[in-house]
Amino acid sequence: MKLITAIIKPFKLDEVRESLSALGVQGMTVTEVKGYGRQKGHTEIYRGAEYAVSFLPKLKIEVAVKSEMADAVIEAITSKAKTGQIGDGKIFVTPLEQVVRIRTGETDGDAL
Amino acid sequence: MKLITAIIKPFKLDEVRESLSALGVQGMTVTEVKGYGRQKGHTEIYRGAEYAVSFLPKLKIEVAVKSEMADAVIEAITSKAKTGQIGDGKIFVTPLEQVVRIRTGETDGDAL
Amino acid sequence: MKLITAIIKPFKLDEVRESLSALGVQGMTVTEVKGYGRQKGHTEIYRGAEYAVSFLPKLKIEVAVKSEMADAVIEAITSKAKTGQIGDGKIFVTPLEQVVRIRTGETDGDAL
Amino acid sequence: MSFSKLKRTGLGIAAGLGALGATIAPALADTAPKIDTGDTAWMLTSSALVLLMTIPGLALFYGGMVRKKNVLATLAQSFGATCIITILWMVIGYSVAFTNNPDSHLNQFIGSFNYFLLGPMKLNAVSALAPTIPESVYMFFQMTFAIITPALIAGAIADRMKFSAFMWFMSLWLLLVYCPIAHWVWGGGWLGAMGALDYAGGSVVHLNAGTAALVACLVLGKRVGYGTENMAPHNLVLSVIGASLLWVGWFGFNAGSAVTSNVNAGMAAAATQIATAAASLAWMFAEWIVAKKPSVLGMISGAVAGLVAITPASGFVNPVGALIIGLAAGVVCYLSAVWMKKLLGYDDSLDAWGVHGVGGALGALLTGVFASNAINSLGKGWLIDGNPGQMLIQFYDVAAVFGYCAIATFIILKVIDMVVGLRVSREVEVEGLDINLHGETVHG
Amino acid sequence: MSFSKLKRTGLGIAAGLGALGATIAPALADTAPKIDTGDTAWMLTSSALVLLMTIPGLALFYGGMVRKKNVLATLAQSFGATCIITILWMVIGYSVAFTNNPDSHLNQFIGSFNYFLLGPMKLNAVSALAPTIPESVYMFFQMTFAIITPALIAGAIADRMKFSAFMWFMSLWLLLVYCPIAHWVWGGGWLGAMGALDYAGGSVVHLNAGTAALVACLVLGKRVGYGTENMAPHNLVLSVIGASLLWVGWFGFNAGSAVTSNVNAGMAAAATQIATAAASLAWMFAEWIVAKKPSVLGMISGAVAGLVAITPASGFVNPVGALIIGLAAGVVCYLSAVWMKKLLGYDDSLDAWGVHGVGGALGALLTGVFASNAINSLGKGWLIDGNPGQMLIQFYDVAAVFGYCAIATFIILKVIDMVVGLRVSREVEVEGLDINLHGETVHG
Amino acid sequence: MSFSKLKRTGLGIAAGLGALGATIAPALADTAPKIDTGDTAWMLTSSALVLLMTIPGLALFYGGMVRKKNVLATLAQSFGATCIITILWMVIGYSVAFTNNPDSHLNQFIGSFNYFLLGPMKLNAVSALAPTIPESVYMFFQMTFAIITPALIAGAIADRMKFSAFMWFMSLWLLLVYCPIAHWVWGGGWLGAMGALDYAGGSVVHLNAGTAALVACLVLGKRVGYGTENMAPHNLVLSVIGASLLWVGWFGFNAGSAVTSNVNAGMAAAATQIATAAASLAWMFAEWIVAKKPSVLGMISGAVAGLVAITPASGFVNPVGALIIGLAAGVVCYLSAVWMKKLLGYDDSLDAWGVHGVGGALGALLTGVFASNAINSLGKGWLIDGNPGQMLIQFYDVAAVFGYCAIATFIILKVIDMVVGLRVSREVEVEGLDINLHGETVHG
Ligand SMILES: Nc1ncnc2c1ncn2[C@@H]1O[C@H](COP(=O)(O)OP(=O)(O)O)[C@@H](O)[C@H]1O
Ligand SMILES: Nc1ncnc2c1ncn2[C@@H]1O[C@H](COP(=O)(O)OP(=O)(O)O)[C@@H](O)[C@H]1O
Ligand SMILES: Nc1ncnc2c1ncn2[C@@H]1O[C@H](COP(=O)(O)OP(=O)(O)O)[C@@H](O)[C@H]1O
Repeated sequence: MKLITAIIKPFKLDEVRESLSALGVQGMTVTEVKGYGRQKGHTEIYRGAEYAVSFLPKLKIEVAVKSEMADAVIEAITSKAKTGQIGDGKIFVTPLEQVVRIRTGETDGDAL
Repeated sequence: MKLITAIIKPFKLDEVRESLSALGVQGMTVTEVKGYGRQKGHTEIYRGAEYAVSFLPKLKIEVAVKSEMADAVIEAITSKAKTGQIGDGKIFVTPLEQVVRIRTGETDGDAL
Repeated sequence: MKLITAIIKPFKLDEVRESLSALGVQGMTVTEVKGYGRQKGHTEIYRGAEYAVSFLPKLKIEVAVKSEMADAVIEAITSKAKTGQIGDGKIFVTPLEQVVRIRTGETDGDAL
Repeated sequence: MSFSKLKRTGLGIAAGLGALGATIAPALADTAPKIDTGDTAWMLTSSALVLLMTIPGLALFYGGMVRKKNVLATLAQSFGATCIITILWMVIGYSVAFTNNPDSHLNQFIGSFNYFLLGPMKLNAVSALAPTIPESVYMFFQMTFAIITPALIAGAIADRMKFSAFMWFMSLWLLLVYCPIAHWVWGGGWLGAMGALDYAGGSVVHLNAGTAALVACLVLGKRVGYGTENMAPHNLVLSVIGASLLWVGWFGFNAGSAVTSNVNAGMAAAATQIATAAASLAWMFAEWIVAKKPSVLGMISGAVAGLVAITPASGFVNPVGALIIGLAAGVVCYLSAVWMKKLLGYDDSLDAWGVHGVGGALGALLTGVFASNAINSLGKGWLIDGNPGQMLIQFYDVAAVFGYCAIATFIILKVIDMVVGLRVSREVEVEGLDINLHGETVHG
Repeated sequence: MSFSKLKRTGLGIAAGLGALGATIAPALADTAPKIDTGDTAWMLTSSALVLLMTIPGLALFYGGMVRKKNVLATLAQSFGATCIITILWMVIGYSVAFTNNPDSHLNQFIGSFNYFLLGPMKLNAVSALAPTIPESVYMFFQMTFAIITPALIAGAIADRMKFSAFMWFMSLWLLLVYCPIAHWVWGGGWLGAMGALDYAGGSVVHLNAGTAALVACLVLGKRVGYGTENMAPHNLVLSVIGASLLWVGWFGFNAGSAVTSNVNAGMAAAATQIATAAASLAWMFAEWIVAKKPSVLGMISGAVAGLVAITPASGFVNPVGALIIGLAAGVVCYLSAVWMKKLLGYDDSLDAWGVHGVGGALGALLTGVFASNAINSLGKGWLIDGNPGQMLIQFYDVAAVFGYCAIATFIILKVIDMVVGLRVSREVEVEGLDINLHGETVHG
Repeated sequence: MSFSKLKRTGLGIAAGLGALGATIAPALADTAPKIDTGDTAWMLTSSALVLLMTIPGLALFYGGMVRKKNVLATLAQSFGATCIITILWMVIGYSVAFTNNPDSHLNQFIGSFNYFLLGPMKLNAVSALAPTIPESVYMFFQMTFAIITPALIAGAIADRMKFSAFMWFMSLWLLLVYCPIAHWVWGGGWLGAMGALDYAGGSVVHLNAGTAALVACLVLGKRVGYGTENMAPHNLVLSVIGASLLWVGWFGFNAGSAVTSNVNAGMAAAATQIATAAASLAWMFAEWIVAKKPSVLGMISGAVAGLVAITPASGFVNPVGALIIGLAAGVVCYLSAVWMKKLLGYDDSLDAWGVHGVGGALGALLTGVFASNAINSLGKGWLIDGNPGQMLIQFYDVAAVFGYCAIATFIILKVIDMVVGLRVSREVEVEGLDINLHGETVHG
């Protein structure tokens, strides 16, 4: 199984979620994060001084999926989260050795 | 070593933490996340319109442990975090190649 | 590639970020987390009762890098985030199978 | 001078000087004024209370309803409006609205320019509209009305208007819409002379601001994501504070409109309290029945609806009249904000039209129904005093204010749009006004 | 008429009319009333200030102390109570509490029903209890007392009561507990006649609400997780705002209870300020010594304790008396909220009993100790005027209010529990009242 | 008695009793006082308004500007100062500041000790400084000034002072700096006698507090991370609420300083409103031009700067004078807070010196320029009345207050530093004051 982690622009969440549901992905976990990258941030003004706010609000989406679904999921996220402007974000794929559903104790495939 | 990531219901945190300490786990990292899954969310009312709030507050617990401890930890979390109702959450196990304790530079087992 | 995850003390963020930029790391993702470990927390007072606040505010930094850069990055984080006092945090290294830049669809090395 | 005001100040003088066992004559004959310290104390307090309604009252009521990324920009609108209007009122606004135009024909429509920079307002000056208090206090009291009226409009254009355009809009609208209309009804103009009853501003303030709000949200268009994104209030705690301060401050608004500290002020205060509570409960129960839950937003919106609807009636109706007006306001404004808005599909973001426009018109008409001679010797209503004619006058009043305001507001907005542009860019709107317009954000 | 009130209004008239160099006769003989504009200005202001105490004052004081998931529901309690009580007061509450029952025997216990819907409250009506202001103002002033008293009870049942049950509770408790007791002490009933001294509501308001709070938290039981979970206030910034507005508004409460704008009001204001500051410092230092840190929650709780304890005494004691009462209130209420509550183990969630009940009783008794003839010609206390008898009367007062309130509140709650149910389900309580009862949450 | 006050109360009496058609004689001859209910109503209201300025006004204004980890500690400073100063004022402060020293030479510098514990303040007592209201009200009104003045200093030492040291500082500074200076100017001392014009406290309150703030931030040193870390305000919503309440409350401050409810109060209110709005706009546009964006922090800081600068002038200038003073204050304080502070490099964290010190001095001097005989018969300024001599007196006034305050504050701080220590440890400062000093935090 794979754990797919995507960093996206916040206002893209709903679109991404819908496209994943369409693929049959039944769950995901979202975290508010701050991103630093090529996209440059704002300057905040305070008593005339300007402070560069280099970290921008992003959302991190984590989805655990069967290995065979990984490519489809990556494809879906990429297409939906893309605006074409700097800062669209990244997708990271890491190996997932085991999954357990707490409620039932089911594991791996059944737990997703 | 393994990195064990559990998504649980917020009010279960204390129970889980205690059971892990009992196992000799000396640390963990907790993140507030929003979860989407089978458990359906609330409807928020605003000017008569109802908005489905499909993301529910959850807590993500990350624990790095020696491989041999993984099963005990998974077992402990499962038993403590379970309510038997939809939304109890998931446990993900990923391989952990290296650990460093920043304070001392100790690595791997010693760093936990 | 590796995904390097560091738990650090919040006020160390800027130093760490600068040192990573110096290494040529062009991006990172930061999450506010609560940490439990050897460092003991505060006691909060409420109507005379004292409540131990065992979770302390920390920052989680996630950096995806080419494998060959991992050690340099770990070294940089360790040196910058260290205060020498309990609670400095940990660094976790996990394997990263694939990276995609959403904006361009570039993958792996090019996506970082 | 205004018919309705005449009566009010008439009574005011009677009570005010009555308390001093003096005669009314000297005050009218413009000799050294007979300032009543009690009336002055109440009017100073009322002025502070009405200012409190705008900052922080209205600022918080609106600020809590927008999304977090726009809260500071929303506060900046109320605060900025307060400042720019204060200056314009001192420069020429008061003069245009509340002084008599030498040309008695023109005076039907607009006051004089003699009070430019308040020149004639000397230490002992007294206005014939408020003979028992210093004119400085009356000018200040009316200023606070001139501040909140345009500021109310902001509710309709929340989350998407340029700050520069907003400041231009406030300025032009004050001078070209509010000042003339205030003169028509209160300052000696034709609507007051015709006998329109508007105790504290049902048409002058609320219908007027509400109409401008409707036009403004139509001209600006909907917010990006309207109808699809969840735009629920980001922090109703702020809105509850705001609504509460609006409620408390409104006693300066309504009871203060007696311009004296007497029985009329007392009755207006009682009517205000009763109608507000009734409207809040009416909206709450309506929503409880329809949507199954009584929302806090509904409770506070209902309270504001009641405050709006009782405003024109407050000095003319008895407690039972106030109760009925409140109940009607709660239900009608609920329907306008929840049902009519959805039906017609405009994005009156925080329901400035739905509550102030609709509630103000409703109140103006119901004043004609419930005005009672026994409460105010010159307000003869339909139901109690059998004077259906008053209804007609109230209709004229509503129609005139709506018509003039709608047209003038449309023109003003179009001109501003051409010159500076009304709306922020899509990026700015999506990312938030706070950081983009003011370079600030709320940190946690 | 109430013994204590008689004195107060007696003085009030003297000062009020004195300022007009007139005689007192005409006002008492119910001819055309002599309204004093200064007294009316102060009483209108006082009414607004006391309303400010409940919304947003009390709402924020309580709202900041609960957990974040319940903050809107807590605000809704104060706001909803304000609305429902306003209407019930106008319908019949004022009549029952502050008008004279034709049957002079019954009048010891309950007022008349003649003022149903405030029918007899005409424009120029004046109450014998407040002869220098319009009755409309007096009715409104007393309404604001009737609003905050039941609303205070919410502190004991925070986080776990159904909103529907709460609204029923407020309504029944107002009519069956507050109105009669207000009549006993202030409206012409037996406790006032007996000579009980309660200037602004130590027993009528605070002991009364506190007693009901104690009964209510016992009937409802503890919050889920009480004693194990950390239930520390989620946002003390809100509570500090609330406490500050309670403090500021309280001058309307205490100084307003002079029902005139004279020397009595001035002394009451001074006493209030001194006792409040003293109690806040006393609580702060007590906690600093015991718990090693002066908590902000302690400082504001101490201030409220001082406000409560000085309430019955404010018009009867001199500054030094106020200072001592304040110091005592800070220490005693600290012990009751921190130590006694833990000892007895009830979950008086926000210490409505611990502060208002205990502080109100303490204040009522200390009024008997420190009341000074030189401050109020009809308050003869033990210490200064050597009148130990007053202590006994104060004891009766406290016992009567506690006893009647406890029994009546218990019955009311049991009835509501049977009919609609008092408490939310465990799931709702764990997940939070905001989203479940009102369909809303605070977003960031 | 103070020259400036003499005039003010002189006028006050004229107007106050004038309204009663009585003569001034009896009031001055200390017979049974002629309390005016209107004046008393306004002064009770003014006292409540000025208290509102500190809690929650100033508390929120400052609390929103600090970092989140210090917000409760910042609120605790305003609240704690309110409590300790109230008690000290009652014990001896009022006596030292506002009573006459039997030794007429000493009286130039300090009042008597006769009012220890307010002993002589009987029910009917009246101060010669305020002959138409009870002394209890005048004592309370002046108490609210004594509270906010030291509390203002907290802005300069935010985020790094021990709470114990802060409470000591407030106490000693009140007694050793504020009370004497208040006596010099208002209580019968030499500056007032010399003819210094300070209507409501430009030098006594703002320059005084601002000077102490400058000294305090120099003695304490900079915050850890100053200049490198982003220390932008954590929640400007709180600061906007605070600034708004300061603005509203300031009418009690300035108009209340008429000590009567008459034409002077009215003019002072109008001047205050105009200057405040002008200053806010001036700061806003200055920043808009220089920094390209109008920050909300700038708008509210400008408003406070205007309030500060008009304070000494409010009862002496006409509306146009107020307008000019406001515009000047906005620009000058913008430069002092943004440019001068950076230039000189001290860490006046929330610009207590930059706004109150600089604005207070500016206002005191401009009072000499714009004071108009036509507004206040005893304020003869340079520009309108051709009296350049007044400028000199104003310079003395500013220099004397700055000099004495700077030296005395320095000594007080050094002594406290030796005895209890002024500053928290580096760890505590980095981690936050809330949890470390008060054992509390804001939870989300
Ligand atoms: N090496 C990295 N490791 C972890 N997160 C990264 C990395 N590079 C970028 N990110 C995340 O992706 C977001 C977008 O990256 P950025 O370089 O700004 O734009 P783009 O992805 O279009 O090149 C960043 O805000 C950050 O959260
Ligand atoms: N495929 C997934 N990937 C990541 N997180 C998931 C996934 N499925 C569920 N989750 C997380 O687990 C939580 C609970 O899952 P849910 O389906 O609601 O109930 P249950 O675990 O009882 O089946 C979700 O809220 C979400 O945070
Ligand atoms: N086994 C673990 N798994 C995950 N996170 C951990 C673990 N141990 C420690 N941490 C994180 O590292 C932080 C610091 O650890 P701690 O034991 O307090 O100090 P130190 O790292 O100096 O030994 C903790 O607050 C927690 O966030």
